Amino acid sequence: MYKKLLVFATIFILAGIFLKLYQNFDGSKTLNKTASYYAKNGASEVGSTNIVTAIVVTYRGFDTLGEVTILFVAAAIIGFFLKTNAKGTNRIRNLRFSSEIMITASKILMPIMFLIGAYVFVNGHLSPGGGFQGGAIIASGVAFFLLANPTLSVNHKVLSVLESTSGLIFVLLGIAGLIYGGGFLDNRVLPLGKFGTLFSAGIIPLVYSFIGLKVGAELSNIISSLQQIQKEE
Amino acid sequence: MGVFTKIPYVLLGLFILINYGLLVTGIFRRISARIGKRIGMPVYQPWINLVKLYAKRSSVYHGIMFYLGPVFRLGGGVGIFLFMPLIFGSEYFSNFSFAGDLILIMYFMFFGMLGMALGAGEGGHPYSAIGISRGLAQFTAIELPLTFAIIAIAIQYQTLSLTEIVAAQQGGITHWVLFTNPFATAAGMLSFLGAMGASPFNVVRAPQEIPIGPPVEFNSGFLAVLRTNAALLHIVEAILWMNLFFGGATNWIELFIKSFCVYFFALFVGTVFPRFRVDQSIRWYLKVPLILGILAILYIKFI
Amino acid sequence: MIFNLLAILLGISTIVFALVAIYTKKLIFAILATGGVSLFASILYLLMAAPDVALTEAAIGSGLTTLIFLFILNKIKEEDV
Amino acid sequence: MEYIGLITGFILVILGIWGFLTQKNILKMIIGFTISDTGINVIIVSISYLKNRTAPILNRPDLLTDTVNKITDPVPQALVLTAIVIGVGVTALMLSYALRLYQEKNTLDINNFKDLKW
Amino acid sequence: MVNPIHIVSISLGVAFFLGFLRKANHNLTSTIMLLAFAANAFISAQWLWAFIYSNTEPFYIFTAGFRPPYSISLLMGRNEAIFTFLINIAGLLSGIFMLKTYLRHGVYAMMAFLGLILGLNIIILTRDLFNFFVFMEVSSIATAGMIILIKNVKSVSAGFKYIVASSLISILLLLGIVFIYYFGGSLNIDDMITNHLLVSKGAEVAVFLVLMSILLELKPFPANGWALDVYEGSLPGIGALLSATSATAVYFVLNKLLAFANPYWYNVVAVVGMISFIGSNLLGIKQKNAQRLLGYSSVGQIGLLLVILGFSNTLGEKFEYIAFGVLISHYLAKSGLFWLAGIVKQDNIKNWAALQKKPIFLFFMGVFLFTLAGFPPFPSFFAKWQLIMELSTAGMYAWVIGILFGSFLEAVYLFRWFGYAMKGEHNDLPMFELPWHKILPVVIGVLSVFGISYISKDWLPGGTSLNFIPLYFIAFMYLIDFAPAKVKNTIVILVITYYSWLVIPNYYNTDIIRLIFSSIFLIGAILTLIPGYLKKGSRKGFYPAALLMFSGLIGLVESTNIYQFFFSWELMTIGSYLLIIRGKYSMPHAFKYLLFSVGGAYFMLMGFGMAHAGQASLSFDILRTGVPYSSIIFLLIAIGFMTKLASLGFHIWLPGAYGESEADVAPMVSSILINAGVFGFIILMTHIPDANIGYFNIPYMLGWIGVISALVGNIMASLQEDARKLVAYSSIGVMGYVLFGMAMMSHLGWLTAITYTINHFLFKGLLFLAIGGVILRTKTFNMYEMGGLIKKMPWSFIAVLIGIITLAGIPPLSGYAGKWLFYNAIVLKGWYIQGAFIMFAGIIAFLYCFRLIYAIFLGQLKDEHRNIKEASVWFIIPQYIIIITIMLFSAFPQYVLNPIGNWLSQYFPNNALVWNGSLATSSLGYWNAFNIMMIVMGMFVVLLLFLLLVNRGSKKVGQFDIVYAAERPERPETTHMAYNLYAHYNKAIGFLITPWITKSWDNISEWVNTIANHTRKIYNGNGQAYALHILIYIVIAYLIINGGLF
Repeated sequence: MYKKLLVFATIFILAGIFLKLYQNFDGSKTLNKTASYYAKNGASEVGSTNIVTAIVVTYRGFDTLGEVTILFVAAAIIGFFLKTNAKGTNRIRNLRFSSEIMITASKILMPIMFLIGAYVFVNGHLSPGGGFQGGAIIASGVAFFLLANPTLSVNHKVLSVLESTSGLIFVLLGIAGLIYGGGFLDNRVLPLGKFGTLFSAGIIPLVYSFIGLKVGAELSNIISSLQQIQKEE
Repeated sequence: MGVFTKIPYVLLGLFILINYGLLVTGIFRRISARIGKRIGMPVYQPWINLVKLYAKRSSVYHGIMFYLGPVFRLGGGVGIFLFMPLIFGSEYFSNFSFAGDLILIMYFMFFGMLGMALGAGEGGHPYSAIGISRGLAQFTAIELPLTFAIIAIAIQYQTLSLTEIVAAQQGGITHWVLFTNPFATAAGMLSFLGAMGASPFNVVRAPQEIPIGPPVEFNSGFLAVLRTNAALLHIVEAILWMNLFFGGATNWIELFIKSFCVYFFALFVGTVFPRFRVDQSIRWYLKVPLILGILAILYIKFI
Repeated sequence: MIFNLLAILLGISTIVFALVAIYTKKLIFAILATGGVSLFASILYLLMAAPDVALTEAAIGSGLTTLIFLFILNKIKEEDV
Repeated sequence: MEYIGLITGFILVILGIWGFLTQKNILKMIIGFTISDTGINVIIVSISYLKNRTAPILNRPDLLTDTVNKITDPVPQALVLTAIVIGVGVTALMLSYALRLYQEKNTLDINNFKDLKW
Repeated sequence: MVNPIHIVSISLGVAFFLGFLRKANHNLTSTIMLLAFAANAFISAQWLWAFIYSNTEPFYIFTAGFRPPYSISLLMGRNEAIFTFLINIAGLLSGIFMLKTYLRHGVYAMMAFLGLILGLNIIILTRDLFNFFVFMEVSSIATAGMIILIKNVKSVSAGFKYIVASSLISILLLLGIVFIYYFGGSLNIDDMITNHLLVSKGAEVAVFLVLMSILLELKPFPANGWALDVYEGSLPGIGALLSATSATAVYFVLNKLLAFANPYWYNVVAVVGMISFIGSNLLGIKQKNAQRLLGYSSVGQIGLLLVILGFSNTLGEKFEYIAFGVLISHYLAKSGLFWLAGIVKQDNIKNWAALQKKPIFLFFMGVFLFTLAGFPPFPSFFAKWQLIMELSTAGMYAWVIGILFGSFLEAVYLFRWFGYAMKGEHNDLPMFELPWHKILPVVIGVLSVFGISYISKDWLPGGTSLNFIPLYFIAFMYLIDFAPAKVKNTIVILVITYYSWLVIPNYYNTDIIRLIFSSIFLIGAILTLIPGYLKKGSRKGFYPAALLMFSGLIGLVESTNIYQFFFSWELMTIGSYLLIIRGKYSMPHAFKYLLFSVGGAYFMLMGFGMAHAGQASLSFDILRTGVPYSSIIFLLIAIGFMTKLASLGFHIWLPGAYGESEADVAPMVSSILINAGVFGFIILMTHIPDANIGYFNIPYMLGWIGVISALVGNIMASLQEDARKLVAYSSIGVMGYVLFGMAMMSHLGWLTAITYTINHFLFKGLLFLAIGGVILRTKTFNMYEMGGLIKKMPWSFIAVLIGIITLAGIPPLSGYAGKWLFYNAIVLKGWYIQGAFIMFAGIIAFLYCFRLIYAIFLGQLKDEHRNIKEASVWFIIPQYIIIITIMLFSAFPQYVLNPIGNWLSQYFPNNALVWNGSLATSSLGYWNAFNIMMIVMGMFVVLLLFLLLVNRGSKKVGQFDIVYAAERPERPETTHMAYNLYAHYNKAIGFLITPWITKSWDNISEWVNTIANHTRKIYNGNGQAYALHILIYIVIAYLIINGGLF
């Protein structure tokens, strides 16, 4: 009982700290220094309509690189972590076949999901969304497919090759930025093109699509490895 | 007078003292017998023993250290004699007192005891070790009050050389340490009992304690040396105490009388008190005489 | 004005769903409640003029996290049967 | 509007940490963690909101001129994007840990995993 | 020069490339991974080289081609180059170390490992706050992955606790970063620092959150349960990686971020560090598991680093040097020890005795432990010295005490562990196999420790003045350690003679004291090394240890300033510890010895620090009375020397250390080592003549301590059964004399003390050598089991006889000179009561002298010793050289005492000793050594001749031809009474010497252990509880910093 009290007291003081933060928050009226810079010459320098994508891919492209490494490392760890545990009980589980609706719905929805995913990460620099969101949609598509027919399984080899190639290309694009453009991951390798069109804002679409592929492959990798162990047992 | 020219006088002094020692031992034994209502042996008995012993020859010994035992013992006695002035003021009978001083003499007292211990240890006799450990332990306790007394005197007269101490005590009885620092004399006299091996503290050589004491091991020639030393050591210690506490002697007669009185102080105390065990004597010495010694020093320091 | 009202409503429902997620006994309801929390959050983002974030939150936050949770739950429920 | 977002965000974080610390079941702990993660994201987005301004996507021509006082702050939104994905990565890892822990001792109670102590 | 960004592209490119080779054989993939690490290491090495040698200015990397506040910038400065180099090298070496695990686990594990090293590299390089957060997440996820390389419930639960804790921390970190962005307007660190963006009240809390989460990432003491479980649960290789790299990287980030926080954060960091340093070291004492112990030690070291960081502005430009010294030794030693743990594969620290199967690994472990504990010649020694000096100049004495107390606690558990490893029971422990990829990193670690200590030694102001020649020779001796003992012994003796020929003469006319002590140390060394010829085989490890001790000792004499003095003092401690621990049962005693020496050394260091405060120079004359607190300084340094002098209260290590060490080590350690304390006291007292705290005077107290230790030492000696313990206790007694003499602060007092030191050196060496020879022959050291050996070992008997005569101070020999001087000094000084007690102690000295010679040599010969040979000739030769010196010193003391007198008169002018010829007269009495000797010898010879003459024909009596108490003895045991010889003494004053001091020291250690035991209960193993600890830590810190909630 006293443990709960202790936790409550600590949380109460933590709330006090947050309250202090909250009180000093006065809802700024204008954009601060960095944001106004992005607003003013984001479009001209990077040429992408969606400024958030501009920040994510070029201005703070290094973060996205870190981001990709996180997912990559997480997928690697989960892959090696769950794959090699031979300890689990290995009796074959009676697979409950998914209902009729699931199978037909998956046949119809699957292509649309992939299409939406591709659309999202291809013109990430135009409309909201980008590599991560597109990848997530593709991954949920794959998951939906796996749920629909549990006996089939996704070929791990293809997925990891896809993942590695897109990762490598992303790094190469970064180095290209270093050689041609201003610095590592600079998008002025390709011409900025006309503002608002598909082929504009330098290499952002390329970068984002490869990130999308990579994230999609990774997440489906994770899901399938989770799915996998179910099947093995 | 050079060192070598002094030797004959020193030997002469030694001869006189040995005879005087034998005489006094004889008288000592006779008086204690008389106290015990016995006639006692004739006064010249020690001479006879000595002559007999020196005539005999022992056909057996226990190794070189066995020899060194009596040698060290007598060396201790003679050592004290050599570095102590007999007659104050006389050029001839102040022996080698100029070379060493009071501390050297104190060490020679222990020198004999340690030598005897080594000798007896080497002797085949198992019980000699018991005797030695008792003797050493007891003697260390005896030496403590003496040290306090000597330091008190050293402070009083700001010197460690015996001749100067005696010089400071000249001129009438009131100058003796007996009066100037009674506590020191008391501590000194109590430790004199122990140093003499007189009755309350003679468990070490008492024949009843150990069926066969060192005298049996050391027979004939060895015993002769030991006997001469016994005689010499006691009288020399008496003279030393005399020099320290009772104003030394300016001529031979004064020397004989005073040393006789100091000597017999031990006799009277001895015959009255029973014999102490060693740990009792150690504990006793660490009580009364120790306090007296400390008082002696404090007495000097603050008065 | 209408947006503030809607936002307050959304805020309260997210908090309610969060409480449900923490205190329900059944794990399945907890996971669905978490999905709900992240769904309401993504709608809140829309109100706060952040479409990118809303899409991500919807796709990843509510979609994938809940999916992984369900897989794991399925795996664990499988074990103790 | 942003005040509402901020409050909800803070309350979500507090609830998440409370759930995290009081629930015995490991999965409930992870749920607590996810909730506080979502809470953080709400806070970050509510910081970027400026009163009656549109999203930072310049699809309409009128936004191109003097965009400084027309769009909300795009930077926190970029940060949130990364934060969400990090949240997913960490949650996936925690869940696989939970699974392995479950396979080891067939229980999900955190108090059973006390082998390493002192 | 390669653009540092390529560290990123290489590691990421290789990680992704490995994705293709999932199925390829693992040898190929692991080599590729190692190549990637090598490339990274090369890049950072290249930059490091450029910065150090062609001092290029820092290189800014702008990602995405835009100016920093609007894009992420990385900086490759000198510090960054050092840190990235350390991290990449650690990555490479751990990769090599864990090659087998990676081969087994395949590509995924390698990707995670690459991710971890990449994350750490960028954490150091990045100048952007959010980027730091992202790559902090990368490294924490990768670490979580690394922990479970070893598949058992412990590692998985440890991993879970880790991920729980780091996710809680990252939540708060993210919150802090976002609000810093809100208040500050930009995420770039340089931008924040240059134009002080964070001024408003709210930013205060945001900065608090960020810095607090980074501090928590560094595992501060009460809130680091999760970290300790990780160290214990994971593979040793991973433990090395974590302690060496991730802690270092986050430490560097904290250093970066503190720049933009306001100044009071430096104190917060220092307080957190100090609590962590002392707390984790205290708890380390109770650790039984090796890896968990290393975890506690690494948390402690990070705590120390935090303290240094906290004081970076008080330390000024020395900060970099100190931080680097401590960091590099932590980095190398910790990874080395973890790798050793990986090789030995033993959990319980007691089973590390398995290392004895391969002594070279014991050497490695020793090097790493001594580096950690801050002993010379390793970098941490220089760093710790400079730290204490700077802190005491700044007057931060409380902090100095804290640091010293913490490092003492650390020394406790480190060297207990070393003791187990050196001396534990090892033949039933499994032999550990030694694949090449496990040995290589350890070897590189050791070499780099020596390399860096070579480089870092001359960065310090006084550093260049240290003479390292003896150390190079010791290294050489270690190289030829396989050679037979006889060859090595000759080499060592020749070198020492050459060195003494080099050193001693130039003291001849200048400084008599240094002449005496240098001759004692060097000639004493030669004498005690001679018995070494007796040993067969190659006697591994003896000669380097002996040389270490002797170089330390002679270094003391040669030192001109306190820095050299302390350097050689610590060298001597290592050497003597390694010598003492060689004895069969000497482990607990050597451990006690080391603890006392380390404790004493830290007292001395504190004293030197306080003396040095405020003065620029390091020379001895800063120890003047004019300096403030001069009496406290005197007390501290005096305690330091008293631990070496084994005066009462600090003596409990001596009987065991001298008793249990090897036969020829005992004289070396006892007669020579103990004089170091005396030399120290001489230097101390000549510089600070008088010191009194409050109303009582310290030298007066020292006098009383000297008296009591003399009394107790002698009484204890006379009641010992073991010969070596007897002689050891007598050392305490004699040193009590010396201390008393020194404390008198008078001409004669010092003259006595120095004569006693010389005498002690002579007769202690003599006695220990003789007893060593006897014990080697009789194979027992209990005196009552010996007896009557005079018949078989006459030479040893004569040596011991002369030894005890000198010791007891009996007239003809030089001992008497000491005694005579003593009486004069006492009477002149006026300390009568103490004087009398000291004389009583002197008289008791007779007791144990007699016991020693009687029980061993006199009395009856035992049956088993019937055909025993004389002690080996190698023991006899040095004894007789010493005897000749004693004879010379007794006959002509004036050649030694006169020059000492002249030297002394510059300090104590009045009532010196007046010499003419051989007659010395003081104001009290006179003493003519030569005459006394002649007279006594003459008398002696006359009497001996007479007796020999009288009994010329007598026959020697057989052992059993005697009769006593009417029976004939058959068994020798019955006739040799040597057991409990002074029983009545025990009865009379036994109560005085019951060993209550040893009991009180045991109580202290008992009390410390119980505290450690209770406090470590807070780590109850529950992951949730650990998360709660983190939150409580943050909350309390907030309350303290903010002073209440609002």
